[in-house]
Amino acid sequence: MRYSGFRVIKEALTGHKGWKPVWREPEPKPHYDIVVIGGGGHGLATAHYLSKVYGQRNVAVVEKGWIGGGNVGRNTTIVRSNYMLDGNEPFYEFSMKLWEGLEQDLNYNAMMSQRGIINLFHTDGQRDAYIRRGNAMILNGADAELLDADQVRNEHPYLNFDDARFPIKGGLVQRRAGTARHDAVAWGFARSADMYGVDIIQNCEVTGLRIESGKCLGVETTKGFIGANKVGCAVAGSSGRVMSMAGMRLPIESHVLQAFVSEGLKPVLPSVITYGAGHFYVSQSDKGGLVFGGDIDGYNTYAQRGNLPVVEDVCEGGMALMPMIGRARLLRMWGGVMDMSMDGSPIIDRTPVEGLYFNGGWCYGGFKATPASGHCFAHLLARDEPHPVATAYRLDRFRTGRTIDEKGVGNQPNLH
Amino acid sequence: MTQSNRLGGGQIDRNTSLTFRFDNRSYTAHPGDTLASALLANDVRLIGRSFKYHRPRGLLTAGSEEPNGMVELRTGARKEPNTRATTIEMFDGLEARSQNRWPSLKFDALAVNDLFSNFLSAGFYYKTFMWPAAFWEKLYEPMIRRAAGLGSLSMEDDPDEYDKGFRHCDLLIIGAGPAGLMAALTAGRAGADVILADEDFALGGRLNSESFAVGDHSAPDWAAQVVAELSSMPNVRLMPRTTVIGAFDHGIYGAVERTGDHLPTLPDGKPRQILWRIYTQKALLCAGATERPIAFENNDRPGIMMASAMRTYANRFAATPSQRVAIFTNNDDGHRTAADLHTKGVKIAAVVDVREDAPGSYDYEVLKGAQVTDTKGRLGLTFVEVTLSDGSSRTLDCGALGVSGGWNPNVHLTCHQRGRPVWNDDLAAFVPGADLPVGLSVAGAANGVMTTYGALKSGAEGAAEALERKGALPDLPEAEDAPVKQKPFWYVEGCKRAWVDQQNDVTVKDVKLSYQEGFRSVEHLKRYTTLGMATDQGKTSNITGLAIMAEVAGKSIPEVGTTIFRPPYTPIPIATFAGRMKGQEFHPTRLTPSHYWAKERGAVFVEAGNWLRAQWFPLPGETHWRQSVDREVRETRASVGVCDCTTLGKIDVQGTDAAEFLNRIYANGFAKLPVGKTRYGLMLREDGMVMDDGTAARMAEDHFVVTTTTANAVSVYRHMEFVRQCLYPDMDVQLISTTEAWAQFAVAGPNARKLLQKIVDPEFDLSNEAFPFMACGNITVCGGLRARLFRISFSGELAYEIAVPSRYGDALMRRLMAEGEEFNVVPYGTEALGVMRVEKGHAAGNELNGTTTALNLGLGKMVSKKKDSIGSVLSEREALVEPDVLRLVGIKPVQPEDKITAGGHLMNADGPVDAANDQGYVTSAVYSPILNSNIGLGLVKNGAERLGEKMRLVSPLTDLTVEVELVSAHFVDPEGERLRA
Amino acid sequence: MIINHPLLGPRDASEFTYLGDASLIDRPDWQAENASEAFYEYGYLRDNPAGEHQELWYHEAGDRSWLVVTRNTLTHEISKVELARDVARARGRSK
Amino acid sequence: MHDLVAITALGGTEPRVDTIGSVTCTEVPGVALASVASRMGKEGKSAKALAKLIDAPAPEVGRWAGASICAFWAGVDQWMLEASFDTHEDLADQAKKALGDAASVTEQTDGWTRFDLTGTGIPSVLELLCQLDLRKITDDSAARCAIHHIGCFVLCRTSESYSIYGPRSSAGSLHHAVMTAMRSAL
Repeated sequence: MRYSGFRVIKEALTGHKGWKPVWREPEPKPHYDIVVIGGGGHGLATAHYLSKVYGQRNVAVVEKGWIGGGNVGRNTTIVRSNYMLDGNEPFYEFSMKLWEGLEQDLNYNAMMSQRGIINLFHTDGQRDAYIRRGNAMILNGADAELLDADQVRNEHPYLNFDDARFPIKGGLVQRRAGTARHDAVAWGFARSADMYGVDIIQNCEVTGLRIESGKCLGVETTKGFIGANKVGCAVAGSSGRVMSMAGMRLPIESHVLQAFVSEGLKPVLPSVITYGAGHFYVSQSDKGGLVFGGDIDGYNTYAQRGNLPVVEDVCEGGMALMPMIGRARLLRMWGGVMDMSMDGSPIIDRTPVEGLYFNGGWCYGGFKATPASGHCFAHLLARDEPHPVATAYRLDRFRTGRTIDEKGVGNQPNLH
Repeated sequence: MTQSNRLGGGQIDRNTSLTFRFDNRSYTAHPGDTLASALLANDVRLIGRSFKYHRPRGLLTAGSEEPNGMVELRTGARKEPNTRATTIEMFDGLEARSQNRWPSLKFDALAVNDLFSNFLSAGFYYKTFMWPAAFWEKLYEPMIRRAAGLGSLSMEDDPDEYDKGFRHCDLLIIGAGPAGLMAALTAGRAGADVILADEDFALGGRLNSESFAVGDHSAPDWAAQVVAELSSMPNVRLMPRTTVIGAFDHGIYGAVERTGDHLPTLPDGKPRQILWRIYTQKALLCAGATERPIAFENNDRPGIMMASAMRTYANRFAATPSQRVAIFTNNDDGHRTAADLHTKGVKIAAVVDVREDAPGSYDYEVLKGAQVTDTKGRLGLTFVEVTLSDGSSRTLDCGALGVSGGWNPNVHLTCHQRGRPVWNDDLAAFVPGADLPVGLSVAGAANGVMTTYGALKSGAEGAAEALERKGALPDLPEAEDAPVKQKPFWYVEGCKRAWVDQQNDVTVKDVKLSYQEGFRSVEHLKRYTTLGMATDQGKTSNITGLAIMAEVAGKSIPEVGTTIFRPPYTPIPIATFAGRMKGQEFHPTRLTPSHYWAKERGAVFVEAGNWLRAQWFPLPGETHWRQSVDREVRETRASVGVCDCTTLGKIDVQGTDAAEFLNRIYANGFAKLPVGKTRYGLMLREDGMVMDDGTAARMAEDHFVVTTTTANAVSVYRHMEFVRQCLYPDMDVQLISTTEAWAQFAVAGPNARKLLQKIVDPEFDLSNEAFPFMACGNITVCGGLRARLFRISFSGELAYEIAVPSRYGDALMRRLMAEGEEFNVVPYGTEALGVMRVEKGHAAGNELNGTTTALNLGLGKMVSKKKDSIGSVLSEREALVEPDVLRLVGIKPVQPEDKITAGGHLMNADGPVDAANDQGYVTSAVYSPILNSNIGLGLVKNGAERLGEKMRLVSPLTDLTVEVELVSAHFVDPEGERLRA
Repeated sequence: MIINHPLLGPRDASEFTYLGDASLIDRPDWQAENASEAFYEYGYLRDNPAGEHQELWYHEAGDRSWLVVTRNTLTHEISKVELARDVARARGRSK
Repeated sequence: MHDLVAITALGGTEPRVDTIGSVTCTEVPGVALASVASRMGKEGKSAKALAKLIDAPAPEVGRWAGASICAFWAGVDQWMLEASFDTHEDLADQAKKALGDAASVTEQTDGWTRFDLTGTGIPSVLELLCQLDLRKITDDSAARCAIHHIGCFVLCRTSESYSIYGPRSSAGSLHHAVMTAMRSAL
């Protein structure tokens, strides 16, 4: 069913009787060409691109709960391509371009809002690093602007310029960055994939990988065995759990990232803002809530909840940066389990098991990568070779030393 | 204006009158009122507008679960949007305004949305606004955003203070209703350390709202008497106005005490709120229950409220929404409201009870087996339409309707660690499940014990069990113990625009549409319709939504599931979580020993981590920082300069294995360093990247003083402790940080020795022979003050670092300045320091960026392969030793006046400028007043082999392209003759 | 969270700094034949279990002890806290 | 004798004294400090020597002991010594003499600044500053904790007298934190 303004009006006038379910509720078939484990943003995007771009229609997505229930449904919805390193920037810029055409591609309004992002800096060293990054962005075809303190003040007069412990010296801006309606992204990809015939199977938990003679033959699930020529794993925070079924240890730890939303407020923030002297980033949603977050809690966990010290740390950063939000109330806090990799960058690669492919290590930056991750994973699954913008995301880069470490903190996942 | 809806009795102080303003009209109230009760007493029913359709809204409840009655409280920088009128304790001069309406509450232009509601059904925005593509950003989205949100922020900095605090107790009791009071009494009398917290300003919970007796007292009097006894116990801490917001791991509870919200103005130095972290052995949740509504057509008009709220307003606050009210109920508790209001003299139009077997009344009409099917009244209820059991219709004139759909236990905190509530058929409600946060138990209505006597009993038992105390419980007073009689009833058949979530405008129809479109998981329902996502987090709506979903799905409610609850229990100001850590107090400020002196000299300071360091020292007449910095560099190199370098980390390493320990943590060797000598040390992370650099001075055979960079002092110390305790637990080595203990100054320049000789006591020979480059030792200065001297140089000049106990740092700096006058001594700041280190080609923070190896920095030979050291093995991975890895080089513009930029990228002299042809980047750039040129350091592919090559430095971000030449990084004194002089 | 420090008793986890899996104690022999592979695995691969996890915490705002905490990553329940130095010795580390 | 004039951690020549309500906060610069860490395998010997030096058994975990020279527990087999600056400016040297090769001794005098709180109601101030379980504090307690992100030691001398040690460079921030808590609580 195609969505349009006309359709909305027609349904409104006829009592909304014509709306159909956005996806089917199929039972699994015994065998598919490709089974994607994980009905989150990346898994559903993979299904969409597999079917729409790579012509793979005999595909299933298996999800242990309800689709979109993982990190795609519990993030701060930021979309940006302001990366610095060769391995990353082409990929994220590719993702940005997919975001820019996503609504038309999906026939679903994911409310991509290119409100811009500003990363503030407070020291000369940070400025130098942002110049390097901004230049890398431009050299890769993305957009970037450097603002000095006065220009920042002009655009964001409510920031703390007069009583700041760490004065704002400027900011790196990407105007094309912004936010998207996170749930709608999952639903849009799911709806599209479903229309192309992909079976989206909810409440179907993978309990094992059937591997014989070094080849993956399919997945054991709570709904029985499902055979597959190829199995792609896109389960974010659960990467360790699923890949251990193939006997693999990963360069990944699972950590919780908390996020927060305030009560709805009339518009106050024009863009996404990232504090450079504390753990705080924020944007305002279409509904008016301030959506904000900070650092991960820092300890290995699979529990989708965090603790008070990080809540306080984030709010301290917020108050230090923009004390005008003090009387806005924090409405809800939640946590998502992040697949924190050893260099802060993701992995999209084959595995030592034939027919088993891995997509993970997104850390807390998976949302913005959703379209490109799906596209590149689909490419890998369909063609058995990496997509040109994802060639650096190899599993063996830790062994060879070709790590992609934007923050320069090394092999300690909770520092990325 | 008179309080025309004020009743008799209640717990308000009628002897005192308070004045308040709502939407610029003045009213009166009494202490003990909330804003909500005062508005009702003054016959104000219309208080706000809903989120989406801008429907007129009044009060639904009398508590913190309120979805509708929200206002902007106070004015100016203290304006608080979205404040529930039901929780605002009245004070004199209170000022509040309605929100989400324009131009006025009564005439709201966006109420037009209500007319188009058919087009604005659940999720409609996902299906449209996509054409033409550009219109979304430019037209649709800005429109949506402008309409969104409820209240508005002042945009001014919050002027109030907030505190954080920490309390410990044996038993935290959450909620001071009948269960909580009885629990506190039980635990308090048993001698346990108890905290009793309640969100209300009056302890007593529901007891304050009821007319029945507890023991020989009225319910409120009984509560007051218990509170008095508890107040007298030193082991019991009462915390009224305190909301326990979350149950966190291991018995830690977050609680917010509103210490100042009920005051017209805060006393000096007092906080508005305190965020308490309460550490508990055990906790008992006595949070009571929340009455739930019934959905029927147009059930959202001002004047329609929960029956229990109506009772609270009448009994506790002596206020009624109208002099003529009706009740719509599915249970006996609704009748209690009717009886209480009748007693208070309010006319009961009728009690509409869905049950055929409803109890009757001699005082007013009870319509059994009847349902409310519609309501009328644009800005406030005027009458309700009722369908009687025989199918006929009837109209009831009334200004208010009390609705009672049964009670939901307040299980929220039991779910904060992902525990799931379980369905109880008798109550037709979710009650706490078995999987509770460790140490938490539940009593009273929160645990599904719905009678007053039951609550008292379960409170007493709950406390005793939590404390594992056996023996007799306190005597329980006699109290109401009527069984729950209700018929589950969620919504009136056939209703469409019947509100489920009143704030977010989610109707029965929306829930059904969600199901129709396949959003059938509870989470999908919530996200698709926004049910339960408003500021009340669905306290009065979630269960109704579930019930409707269950019905259309043909499942039972527990089969459909439940949404889980997340902290905080009620919304909490962001400022409260921040406490004092804002403004200048965001992080502690560390001052150097010469700070006060530098301030006198007019130094400009810069943040270096938490330190404030002098950045440069402007002289009169210098108008640009470069003038000061250039002068500091020139004069230091010409004669002598002094710089406070106390901020460098200093770690005392002692023990018989100290040298071997340093061998492990540094890539280069230390075992053979003689006593009295200092060595540069390169520290790697285990992944082979450079972690830090510094010096280690061997003060004795078993004693080293190690320095770290300012930025890494803390992480290097932690790393060294890791190596000591976790990797080499049997090494005899002891570590202690001494960064703060010593004021340390760099004295650099050709006259450095001469200057020092004037203050170092004469028995210490500073000659080049006696105290050569890299020497170190304990000395005395100025006539016997103990000091340390290190002959090390960051600037490339003849230089020393001298350290004295910190308290004398200020005096020593002044002395150096005085004694140095004859050499024109100059103090220099971090900028000049940075210029000189670039001139000398020393890698620093910009080069030690965590992605550089020793090889990258030109220090590859320092990584000893003859010993085990952290990072040595992984530093040899294939990609880290390839021929074209980045190498540190010097960068000079071909035209000396050309600017160069740190962060600029380096491209070959010819060929395309793009990412694929990137050759490296500039890490540091300064102006060298010695070379009269801009210079820089950079990392360039195979750079060591490319010295002399011309390249293009490009910085499209700052619109710069410069022709540069790669040169040796050692711009000044490459042979090191000066520092050995 | 609360970490029950073996010497100091229960302390708020916010006083501690987290490092990671306690396998970081088991630093390979730099002279072993497969040293580079062993260091790669030591440095980069993790069990990352959903369940009991032995992990290293440092009492930064306390006595500067490194601790090995056995904690369930699903429930956060802590079942054991030991001084890392004792664990290291028990695992055969010395000088 | 040298002729350099010391300043206090708060930058004055005289210590700062503030009284709010029932509590007085006094800056105490007249303290000499030295840390003592037992050498490997000499833990018993160093504890004994320490006991002799302070004329009391070496303090257990979380305690302090002594009189003219006090020691408080700082870590595993580690203590901090405190004594009057006027009489023990060379405290580290004295300690080294007493402990010999049984322990490593480090001069710490100016690593720290000390504020003494005296009066009634101190716990209501401290509960706004640190996470310590104040119910369990006795007059021989010494505990490390964080106050407004500053690593500190809190020593209880009597129920109406506490000492707070914080890093010298952060003296201003620590003093500000104590003052705001006193104004808030008292």
